[in-house]
Amino acid sequence: MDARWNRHKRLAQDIPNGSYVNLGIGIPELVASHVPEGRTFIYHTENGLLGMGPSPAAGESDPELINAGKRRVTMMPGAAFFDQATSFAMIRGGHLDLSVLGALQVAANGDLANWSTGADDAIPAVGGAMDLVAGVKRVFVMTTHVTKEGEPKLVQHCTYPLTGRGVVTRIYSDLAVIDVTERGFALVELAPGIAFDFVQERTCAPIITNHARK
Amino acid sequence: MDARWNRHKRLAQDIPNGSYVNLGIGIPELVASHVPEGRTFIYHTENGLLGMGPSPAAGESDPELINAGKRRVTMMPGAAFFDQATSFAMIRGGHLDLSVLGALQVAANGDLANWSTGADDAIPAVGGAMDLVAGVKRVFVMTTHVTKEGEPKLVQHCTYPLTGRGVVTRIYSDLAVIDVTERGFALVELAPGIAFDFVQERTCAPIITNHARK
Amino acid sequence: MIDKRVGSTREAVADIFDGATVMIGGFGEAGSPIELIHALIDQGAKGLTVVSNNTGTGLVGLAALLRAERVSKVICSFPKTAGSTVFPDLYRAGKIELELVPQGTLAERIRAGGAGIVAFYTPTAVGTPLAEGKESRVFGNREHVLEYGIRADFTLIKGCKADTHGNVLYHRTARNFAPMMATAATVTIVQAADVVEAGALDPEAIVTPGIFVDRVVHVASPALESALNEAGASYP
Amino acid sequence: MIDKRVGSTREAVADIFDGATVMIGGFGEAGSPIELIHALIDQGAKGLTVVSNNTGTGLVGLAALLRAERVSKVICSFPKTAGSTVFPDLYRAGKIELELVPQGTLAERIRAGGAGIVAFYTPTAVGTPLAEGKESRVFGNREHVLEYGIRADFTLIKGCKADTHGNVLYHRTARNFAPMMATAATVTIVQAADVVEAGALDPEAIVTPGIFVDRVVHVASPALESALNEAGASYP
Repeated sequence: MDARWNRHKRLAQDIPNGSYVNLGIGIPELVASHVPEGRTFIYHTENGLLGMGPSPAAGESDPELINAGKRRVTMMPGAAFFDQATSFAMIRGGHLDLSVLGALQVAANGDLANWSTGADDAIPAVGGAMDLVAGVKRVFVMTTHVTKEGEPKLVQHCTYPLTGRGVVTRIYSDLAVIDVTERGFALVELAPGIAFDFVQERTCAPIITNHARK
Repeated sequence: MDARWNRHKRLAQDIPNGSYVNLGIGIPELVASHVPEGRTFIYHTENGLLGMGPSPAAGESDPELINAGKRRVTMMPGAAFFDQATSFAMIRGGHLDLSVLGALQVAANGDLANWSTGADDAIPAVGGAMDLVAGVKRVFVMTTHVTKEGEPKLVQHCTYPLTGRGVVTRIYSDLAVIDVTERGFALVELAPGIAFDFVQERTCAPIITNHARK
Repeated sequence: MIDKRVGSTREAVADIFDGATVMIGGFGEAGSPIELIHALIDQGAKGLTVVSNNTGTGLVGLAALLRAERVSKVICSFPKTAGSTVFPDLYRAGKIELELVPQGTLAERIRAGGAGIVAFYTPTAVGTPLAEGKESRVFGNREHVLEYGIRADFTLIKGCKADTHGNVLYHRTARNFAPMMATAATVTIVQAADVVEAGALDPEAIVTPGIFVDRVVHVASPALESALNEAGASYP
Repeated sequence: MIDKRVGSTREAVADIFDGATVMIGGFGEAGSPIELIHALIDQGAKGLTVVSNNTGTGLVGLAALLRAERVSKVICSFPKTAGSTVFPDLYRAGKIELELVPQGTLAERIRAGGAGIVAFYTPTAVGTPLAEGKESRVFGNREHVLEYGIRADFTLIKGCKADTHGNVLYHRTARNFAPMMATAATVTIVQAADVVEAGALDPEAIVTPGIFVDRVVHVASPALESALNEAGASYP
């Protein structure tokens, strides 16, 4: 696999200049480090800030300037603070252009499971994930193609509890970029050095390769 | 009739210190000139200001600092501006202590008609009246007891289109103060020099006189 | 680099199409975006549905748009302000449709439209003619009426200050419907007397965050309805 | 003369009763009114239903209230922040009830409760376990779920600045749920690091107007969960 290709960089290329973007906690946050030259994205964090900036310099952090992952952040020129009702009005009302989320499972029909394994002893916790998938114009999933145990995450039907039905637009895995279409998963691009069959073998649903994209 | 008694002054006496009050356009606004010594009322105007003050001094008016009647006003220390959704959240959510409104008709069951005569050529216009009666904790009506033509305004059933059902708490007319109770109209107080029969004759529903009030 | 400024009110309203739904801020003259409305008159779009609390006074601004017969329907709470003759004449002549909505329900329907809330139950207007024909339901012994969110194709509003990202501040009671309307249209257009660079406004004090705004146009000395009417103005 | 100040956190929470529903502001530690929560622990009310986005970390603040077994139910979107052990332990032991609500639905339900909107339809959570058992309805080919407004007996929130009329400003992302919670309780109690006379705050910049606030208590140097936890603190 070509070390120069990474899915964060690849995803960032698909975000138009001036987009309002919500990056999920964890891996999706790394997209912010790969903004293409000449583009500006405005980051929304659902706990009440538009115009979120990177982590603060040492000694300059504010415990009440945090992101949805409760990590300390900064703000950019043009930032605005607002309450939770307004923040989720942005989300639910379709004002955000893009949400990038992690996944436990994505189904061929766009169903997403990313909040609970449904295990008996799990503490259920959902945060803003269900609001994001219900409201944001496009939902990108950023995930490893399989779990640590080698189980495929791209499946025919999700077995974990859903976050939303038919909500995922596109998946950026370590192996490929895959669209969710009316005909199911459709290959957009393979990571350099990755063969299609290698991806298909690690995916529990057919991936079509002849999908015409706009 | 005793010139020293007036219904605005009488009504103002029934408002506890610190109350949040919305005064309807026109006659009800005069209540603000009769605040009893030692009390402070905070006036809400539904177009987006809490802490409304009196009319501005000459030359100091701001065409964008107006009340619901679109007249120029001032603001008091501690005032706050807000949008219409917030303003009506205050109203509908039961945060205002008192609304004082004018009336075309008030029925013995508390129904209020004050926005339309229902005439064929009338331009229907309702503003915030229906929201106020639906949401504010107490609704006082300030009105002449009869119309200019001598028609009673306190009636058994409203014939004009309703503003709200069973919403009026108390009526302050030029002749009497009358409560709306489960048993219908109930006399609280006669204006000085006014006989009960004089009031009853000008009222199209019985007024009880033995209602125990808290 | 994000810059939502456009060069003129003309450019700002150029794509408003025949039959569009247009929300227009303002309560009386406070917050009425007169220059944007006049640009819309010049632009010529017709068959519009206008969502606005009032219907304008005299022969300028919103009243002038109605008088030019560009508006087929208004959704409004109070269409008969003192000094309003254009709307009453059109209404009595059967030339314009009116959907009368209580002011708080109007505000909440616009907010809902912008917030992705498709419908809500409110106690306002129950038992009145404005609830007739509407679905109602009893919650906790009290009747409520089902009201629907409203969305528009365009919103025209007036701020006192805006930045290049579209963050907006308003002047006193000119705020009124603008913050909700900004959220509820496909394209939100703001005229502002002062337009500054991103970063010049206090992030804690911003009323309308830029995500809700598409175009900002600088109108340095906005006219007021009352001043125009006193001068006997009419538009065009 | 209006003055909503009370002399101490103890006095501020004195009338919170057993079985009360209490909304508590904060997203993580940002906006958590730790001193009011600690005063509530001292006060002793039990059988509380707490509405809050999280469940606290370490052994202070909200986590300490839970650990003292004063809370029988939490209504919450995310009860398992890193560093949160008290809630998970109580939950697994069956000692506390959880009503899990998506964060945006939680915010909107609180707002609705405060705004007199009894219920609303939202697309959030449709098709998920959190919509199970809820009424749903299709509007425009899309399924929506009916959600109800929430009200509380008391709200505890943290402002950075408040005035004697109860107007409140917040610090950055400490704002989060506080403005809605302030509207949705019978009694709203604010702790603020700075308390000023009415008139000292800019009327254009006020976030929570005083009508929503009943008591203001001055807490000059509010503690932060992270600092207390780093110091190994526990309460009481």
